[in-house]
Amino acid sequence: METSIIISGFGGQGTLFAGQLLTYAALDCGKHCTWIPSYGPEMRGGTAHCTVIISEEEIGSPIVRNPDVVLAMNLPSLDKYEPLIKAGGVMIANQSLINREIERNDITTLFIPGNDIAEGLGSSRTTNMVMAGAMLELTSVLPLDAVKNALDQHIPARNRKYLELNYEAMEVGAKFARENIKLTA
Amino acid sequence: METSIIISGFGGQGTLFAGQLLTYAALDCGKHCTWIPSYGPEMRGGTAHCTVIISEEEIGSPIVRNPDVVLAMNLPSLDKYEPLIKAGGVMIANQSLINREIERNDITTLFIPGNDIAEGLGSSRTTNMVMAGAMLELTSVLPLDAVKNALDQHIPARNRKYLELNYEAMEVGAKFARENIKLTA
Amino acid sequence: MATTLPNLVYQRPESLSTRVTHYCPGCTHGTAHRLIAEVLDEMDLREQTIGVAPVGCSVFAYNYFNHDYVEAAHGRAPAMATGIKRVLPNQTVYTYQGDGDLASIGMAEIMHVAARGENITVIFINNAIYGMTGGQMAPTTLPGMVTTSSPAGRDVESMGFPIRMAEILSNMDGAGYIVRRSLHNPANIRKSKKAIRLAFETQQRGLGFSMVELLSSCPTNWKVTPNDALTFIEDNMIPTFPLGDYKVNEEIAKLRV
Amino acid sequence: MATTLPNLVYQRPESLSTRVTHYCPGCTHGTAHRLIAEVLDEMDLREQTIGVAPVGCSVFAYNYFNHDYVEAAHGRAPAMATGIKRVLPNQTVYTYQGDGDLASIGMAEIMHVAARGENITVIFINNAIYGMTGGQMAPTTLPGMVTTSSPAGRDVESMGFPIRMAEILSNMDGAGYIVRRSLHNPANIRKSKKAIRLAFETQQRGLGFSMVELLSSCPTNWKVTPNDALTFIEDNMIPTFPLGDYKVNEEIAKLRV
Amino acid sequence: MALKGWIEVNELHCKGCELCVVACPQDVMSLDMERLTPKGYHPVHLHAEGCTGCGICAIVCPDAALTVFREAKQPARAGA
Amino acid sequence: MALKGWIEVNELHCKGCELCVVACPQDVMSLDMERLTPKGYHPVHLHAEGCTGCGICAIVCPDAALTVFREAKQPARAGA
Amino acid sequence: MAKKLYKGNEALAEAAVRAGCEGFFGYPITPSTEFLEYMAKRMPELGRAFVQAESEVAAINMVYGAACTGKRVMTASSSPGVSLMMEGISYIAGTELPVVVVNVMRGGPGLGNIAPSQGDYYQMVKGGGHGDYFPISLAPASVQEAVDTIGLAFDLAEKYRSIVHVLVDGNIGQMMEPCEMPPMLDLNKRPLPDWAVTGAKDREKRVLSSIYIDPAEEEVTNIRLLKRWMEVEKNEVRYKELFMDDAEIAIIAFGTAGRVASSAVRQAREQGIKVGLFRPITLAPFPKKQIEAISKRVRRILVVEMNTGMMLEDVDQFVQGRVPIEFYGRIGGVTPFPDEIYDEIIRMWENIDAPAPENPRQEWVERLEKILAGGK
Amino acid sequence: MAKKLYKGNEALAEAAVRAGCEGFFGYPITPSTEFLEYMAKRMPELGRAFVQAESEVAAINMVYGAACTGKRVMTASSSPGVSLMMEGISYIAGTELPVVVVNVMRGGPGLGNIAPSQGDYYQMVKGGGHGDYFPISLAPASVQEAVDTIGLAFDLAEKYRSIVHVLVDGNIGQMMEPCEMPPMLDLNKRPLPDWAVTGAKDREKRVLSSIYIDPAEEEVTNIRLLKRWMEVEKNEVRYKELFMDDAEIAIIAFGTAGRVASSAVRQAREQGIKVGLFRPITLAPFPKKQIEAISKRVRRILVVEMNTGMMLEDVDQFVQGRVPIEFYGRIGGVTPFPDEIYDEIIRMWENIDAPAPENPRQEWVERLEKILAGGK
Ligand SMILES: Cc1ncc(C[n+]2csc(CCOP(=O)(O)OP(=O)(O)O)c2C)c(N)n1
Ligand SMILES: Cc1ncc(C[n+]2csc(CCOP(=O)(O)OP(=O)(O)O)c2C)c(N)n1
Ligand code: SF4
Ligand code: SF4
Ligand code: SF4
Ligand code: SF4
Ligand code: SF4
Ligand code: SF4
Ligand SMILES: [Mg+2]
Ligand SMILES: [Mg+2]
Repeated sequence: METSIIISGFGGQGTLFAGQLLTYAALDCGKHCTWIPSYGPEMRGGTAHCTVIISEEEIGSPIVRNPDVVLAMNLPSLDKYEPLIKAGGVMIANQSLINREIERNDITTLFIPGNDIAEGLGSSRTTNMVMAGAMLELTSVLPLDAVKNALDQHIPARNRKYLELNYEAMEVGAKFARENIKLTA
Repeated sequence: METSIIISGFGGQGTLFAGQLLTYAALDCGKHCTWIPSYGPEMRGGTAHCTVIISEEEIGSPIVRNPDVVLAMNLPSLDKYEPLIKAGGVMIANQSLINREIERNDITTLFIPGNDIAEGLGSSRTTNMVMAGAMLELTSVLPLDAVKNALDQHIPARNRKYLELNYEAMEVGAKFARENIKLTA
Repeated sequence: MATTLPNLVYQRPESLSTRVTHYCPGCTHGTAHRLIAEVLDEMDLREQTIGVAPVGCSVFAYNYFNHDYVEAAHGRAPAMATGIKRVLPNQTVYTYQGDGDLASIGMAEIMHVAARGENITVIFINNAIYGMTGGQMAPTTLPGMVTTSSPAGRDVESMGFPIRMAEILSNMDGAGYIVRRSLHNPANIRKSKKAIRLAFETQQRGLGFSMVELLSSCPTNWKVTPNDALTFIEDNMIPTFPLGDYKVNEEIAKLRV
Repeated sequence: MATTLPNLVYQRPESLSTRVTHYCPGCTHGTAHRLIAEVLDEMDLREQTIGVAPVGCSVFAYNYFNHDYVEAAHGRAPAMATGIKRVLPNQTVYTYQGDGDLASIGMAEIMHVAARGENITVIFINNAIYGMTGGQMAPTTLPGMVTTSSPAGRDVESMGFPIRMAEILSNMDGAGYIVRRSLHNPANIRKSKKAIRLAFETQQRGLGFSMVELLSSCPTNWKVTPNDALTFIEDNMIPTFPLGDYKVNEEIAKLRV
Repeated sequence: MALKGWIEVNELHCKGCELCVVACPQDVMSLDMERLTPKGYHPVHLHAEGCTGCGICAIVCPDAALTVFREAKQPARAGA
Repeated sequence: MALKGWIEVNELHCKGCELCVVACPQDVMSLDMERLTPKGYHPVHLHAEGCTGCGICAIVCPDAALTVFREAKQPARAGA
Repeated sequence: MAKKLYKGNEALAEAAVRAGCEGFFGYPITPSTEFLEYMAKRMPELGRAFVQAESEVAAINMVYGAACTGKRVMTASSSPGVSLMMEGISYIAGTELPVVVVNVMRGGPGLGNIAPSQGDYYQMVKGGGHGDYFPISLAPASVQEAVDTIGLAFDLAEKYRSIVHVLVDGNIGQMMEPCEMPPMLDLNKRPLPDWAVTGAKDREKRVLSSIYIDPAEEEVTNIRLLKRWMEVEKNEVRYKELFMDDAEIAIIAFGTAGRVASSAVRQAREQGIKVGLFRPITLAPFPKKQIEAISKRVRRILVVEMNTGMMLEDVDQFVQGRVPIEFYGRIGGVTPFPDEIYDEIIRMWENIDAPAPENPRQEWVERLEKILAGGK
Repeated sequence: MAKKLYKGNEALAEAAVRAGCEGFFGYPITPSTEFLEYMAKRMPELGRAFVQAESEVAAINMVYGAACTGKRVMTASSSPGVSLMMEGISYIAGTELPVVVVNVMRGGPGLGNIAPSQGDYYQMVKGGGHGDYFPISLAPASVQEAVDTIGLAFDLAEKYRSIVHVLVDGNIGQMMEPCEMPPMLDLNKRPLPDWAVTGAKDREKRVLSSIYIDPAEEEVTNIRLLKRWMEVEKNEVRYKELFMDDAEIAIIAFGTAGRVASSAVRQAREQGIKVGLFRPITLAPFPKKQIEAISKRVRRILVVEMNTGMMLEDVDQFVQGRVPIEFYGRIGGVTPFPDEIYDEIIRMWENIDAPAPENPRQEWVERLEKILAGGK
């Protein structure tokens, strides 16, 4: 079983780190995994996305055209990946920055007000964790604890003080997913 | 009919210019011709030689291992080319700087005291012309006048005053060849 | 030029294209662009000017100006400009280069274009960093300054000392106008513009090589806000890179613009 | 060192090999070689010294010295020397370079080795010409001087001005010892030797980059006799390339040798 | 009497870097937190009376995002 | 009383460039037109008395072809 | 030792450190910069030499000098930077010095872009420098393989006194993958080669140079290099195979292209399609014999590259027309998706006996332009 | 017009002047220096641009800039100097500019020597710079042919907006031969290309660059270059044949090697040996079809080069094992004498049906070492 996840958003939304976190966790769980970023010449702005693949067997291509799971942190990301995501795939969309509905009905979609929840928790910088938590709830790709544990090991020193906050963000995200998934699924 | 001529001596003995002169003359006579020098990293001293090929047909290789004619202006040149010259070939050796006999008897050899004759004429710098004159006498590769004419056209301006002297050097060289060739042939 | 309304104090120069730059917010690359465009407008040179873009954050400079442009290999803009100027001697040719481009990989080319007294103008953006590649040490990086390739701070013993190009190039007999200015506040921006004007005047008069070194900010790689970056220039860069005129042809010195 | 007879005034230094050089008669490349060898003998450095030969007439320098040597690409000797010095910091490393090698194609490498304050020594032979390739114009060729690539004489307007490397390199904070000397007569040869000594002393003390620029003759390409070539240095080169100390670390200035 | 001036902000170019905000001698500029530019920045605006049309903001703007006007008794024209 | 000195010429290295000839303060050096070195040059020699062993010739010799000696009261050693 | 997650560039750098690299000289360039940045931190920790050179020209010549001392030294760069090293690389080859050069390839020619590419195949594999020399060229396809390749590169460089090129593309440089690092090489256990220039203490002087001004001597040198190369060809060919035993279609691809192809091959195998993958790891020495053998076994060959078909020419040379060869490539910094290659496999499988394309490159361009028009 | 005697380098230079070269930028290097020296005198006479650059890196970038103006410009150098131009050449190719680069090849690798060689075949013909580009490579074999080639080079460069390499070796650069010069091109009759950057007077601004930061755009550019190249392959193949009609042994050789071979072929023909010479003039585009045809006609092929067998690989690719291929080369600056090639012809004639050598290069080295031992 191989799961491909694309996390996409504005630069600065922590998409790349969120992806790395999943990859660290996958490694801890003894799985094969790859993380590959988009990289560009511009230092600021633009969109940043990464592809994470988690698998039981050796991984061939580190990139996929049609991902199983997409975390769309902003509108351009949703626009780009809605048509590409696999049938039966899971789309987690950041409602706070997305003001439209979704057309596809052959995928599981969760609209989650990532920024609002994060700001509610005290810092919009945990939006990525909120959405990651939701994703982990809706897909059984990795246990939440594994990701928490990875965060504990890899959170940059300067942010360690936010560790608990990030844990909470993941849980709230997961909780939101549990409670709201019915609505759109 | 293709004639290959190698002119070899110390740098400064005018070997390259003598070769060019024959090539200019050959061109004036409507023949195919090539001139190719040895070129090295050192600015002074060492030996300098060039290969001239004069032919009725298009010329293939501009270099030959076994020349028809050799002008050996010094001992190292004789040592190098005596074994290589074609059987039946013509060797013009500058006796003034060569203190040995020649072993091969399957070639026509002329020992000519180039420097002594030249100095007798007033300038050792015409040694190359003396030997060229002798060579033209012993081989019918080019008429002497054609070479004179070429010299007239291509002598560097600063040396023009020596034009007549160079003519004379060629003639004396030719005369010497006429009178002495019997001795060794 | 666009007709100016009677009550217009300032408007975007014509020699700038309408394209939005990719520069980070507050990056003074943009300021330098603006000043060049204003000078080209004022001297009415837009239609005869050919710019040479470097490899660096300003690699896309050709998109932001409204005149002919070519894009050079990293550090070779002065050679490329020489080639253009030699076959089109009546056109106005300038290069726009960063400190890595000009003072590191392009050192030989800038030195020789100055020695030849090539009639071109160089706008040299000194931001003490390799911006485009993500903040590595530049030849102009200050002692002790932390960069991604001097993680413990620039140790002058093992990594060398900052290079002062304006001072060095002023040794060249071929140089007609060599100055250093800064973009950190309005007064200095005004002075910078005047210097750019005089550099182009030097070229138009065939007085030899001209260069304006501009101290410029890189908020992103310095990891400070745009305004703090300007303070950094004033407090930290100017002491190492003193502003001033290093070589000015007397004809230009006399000039009033 | 070889034992010296009581009445011996001068003998060939041990650090020179017995190989006859390919240099033209009277070419002062040979004099420079001799002085380096004498200094290495006197400082007893032969067994720990690695030389870097350039591309130029001195391309075969490695044949003429009696110590380890490597041969660089044209102009890159300072980079090669940097590589050696960085992995063998306790060894003595010097480059020997001509003006085309150092001031033309190798400009970036010499500037940066100085900026880095690399602890190496550079012996710079300025003969105002490209000797090895048959007398083309060098960056140091004098104005008006006829060469095979400036057949009508060096026109500074189109071919540029002579470059004064000692002056330029003295701008570098990484430089410990930068001087210009000449090889045109006994007194100046003595001074040149002392300078070479001080350059190596600078390296041995870890005081940074050291360079001795030596005005040298090229009778062959200048098309004069060896002795006239020395006169040419005195009358024509020294006015353009003034002899003197351009940067001397104070510790070295105090030194008595 | 104080000159009266005003600015136009080109929201395509303004990146909300606040260089002008700090440079403005009259302290009448600030980012408009209500608005987002197409590139996702908060643009500057005049939040108070008192702009003299001195043009300083335009001189420091890296993105030439500002046009400056002034009620001109006599036609004036400045610029960096 | 004038010092007495003499030189040895290494004919392998001497190229007959005459730098020493001109430099010699005693004017006692010249090329030996009778001899040719293996490389084909006329080497220098002392053509007259009066060498002081000052070593100047050795200092100017590009090919380190000269060894210089001096009748030493007290052992001396010079060199460039 | 447990696996750790590394970014490709950093994994390569750490692997070099562990392989005993005592000197790194480089210049920043995307997408290889993290290699230099990692070394900037790591080498000084270990008291080893790191210099950010003023240019790639200087960098390769610093490497040249440092290599003369017999130490293990290297540089890493990307396409335009590597072009600037061509003279230095030729000198290193001519001086018979062991040196490792890593090229994290990007889209070209010219400034191009910073996206992954395999367009430097000729430059790296044939040797873009002047004169007759024979670079060993290694092309790993994963971070772990890259790590293993670096150690091998230093060993081969020393064994054959040769320049060794390691070719990866931006994908491998930028991606993170778990990998296991080799142990640290004990530098004290490393004997210094007998040609090393270190100062002539208690021995004859040594000289290292690439000049042989007498053509006869240069000829002897060239022959020595060539014979050494023929040894390399004999001993050092390396490659990986996937489902090749019963394959009727063989895909031949290296590096990332090979890795992407492996996904397509697995997918096709699930459909029962007899397709296999042959992935050269040594591009030089090229697996001639193996490809010759394959061409006698399979019915069709598809070469996949991230360039306009460079290795294609080499494959064509050794297939000698035995079976039809087709080509598929994405270029200019584009990495193909597995489905593109899968589509190619299906197409070929359905036309397994179609005649050989007159010009595989031509037919590919036509297909590719359709795909691009179709927006896929 | 009457023939005049020219030194190769000077003939090439004068031919360039007459072909309308308006800018020459170079750096001295043996054995091409006379080219620069001639231009130093000639270009100013005509009020055209000449610059002795500070290096070959600067020279090629001056050419790059000057070429942007739409004028005919060029440089000339020799092996190590050309290596330093690789980045610039890749940029020129990526910017689709017409530029002519002359390489007067010398012995390598590294500093090597200044004697004639053909060891830069890969660098010139495959392209030693980074990225996918397709240099047109021309290899004349006489001074007259070199003169004619220069005009052709400028025409092809403009027709295909391509870099054009002219490969000669030191022999052709240094020798004197009679040749006839073309007339002076009238510069006023030359229309300026519509992409030329000259100042945006009364028109939209123009930009010339090799950046395509979006891989999709770079891919389109690469495809454009490739399709243009396929046109070149279709239209521009050039070669010379000697006694090929009834040849049973074909010698394939370019430049000086081909010229020397022609002497051997004539000599062998006098002995009634059915041998012919095929001499490619365009090394790129390579005469694939012609060589394929030859391989169907002859019984044996001998490739002769002044390198270790670079074109040999290309010949092998298109012969596809139809007939045995053998190789003979002299390397490191050595030019073969006709008799060496004659001996090879005799050997092959006497073993005309011998099996194909397992590895032609290997067997050649063994023969060559015997010859060298024998001192011949
Ligand atoms: C030959 C080559 N080497 C390296 C690079 C990578 N590179 C691109 S920009 C740059 C440095 C830019 O720094 P600077 O010139 O200071 O410009 P800035 O971005 O700071 O304005 C480098 C090293 C390249 N493109 N080409
Ligand atoms: C890359 C490269 N370019 C050019 C040359 C040719 N070349 C050899 S020496 C030399 C110049 C030598 O002049 P200089 O450095 O002044 O040394 P000199 O011979 O005068 O002592 C040149 C251009 C080369 N060998 N390599
Ligand atoms: S990285 Fe620095 S230099 Fe580049 S655009 Fe951003 S701020 Fe400006
Ligand atoms: S050419 Fe000039 S520099 Fe070279 S050896 Fe001769 S005299 Fe000396
Ligand atoms: S300076 Fe310009 S870009 Fe910055 S905030 Fe003011 S108007 Fe906007
Ligand atoms: S014009 Fe002057 S006063 Fe008005 S906003 Fe700008 S800076 Fe402030
Ligand atoms: S200086 Fe030296 S080489 Fe010259 S003549 Fe005197 S001894 Fe001979
Ligand atoms: S030692 Fe002095 S006196 Fe004697 S020969 Fe030499 S220079 Fe003349
Ligand atoms: Mg910078
Ligand atoms: Mg010189």
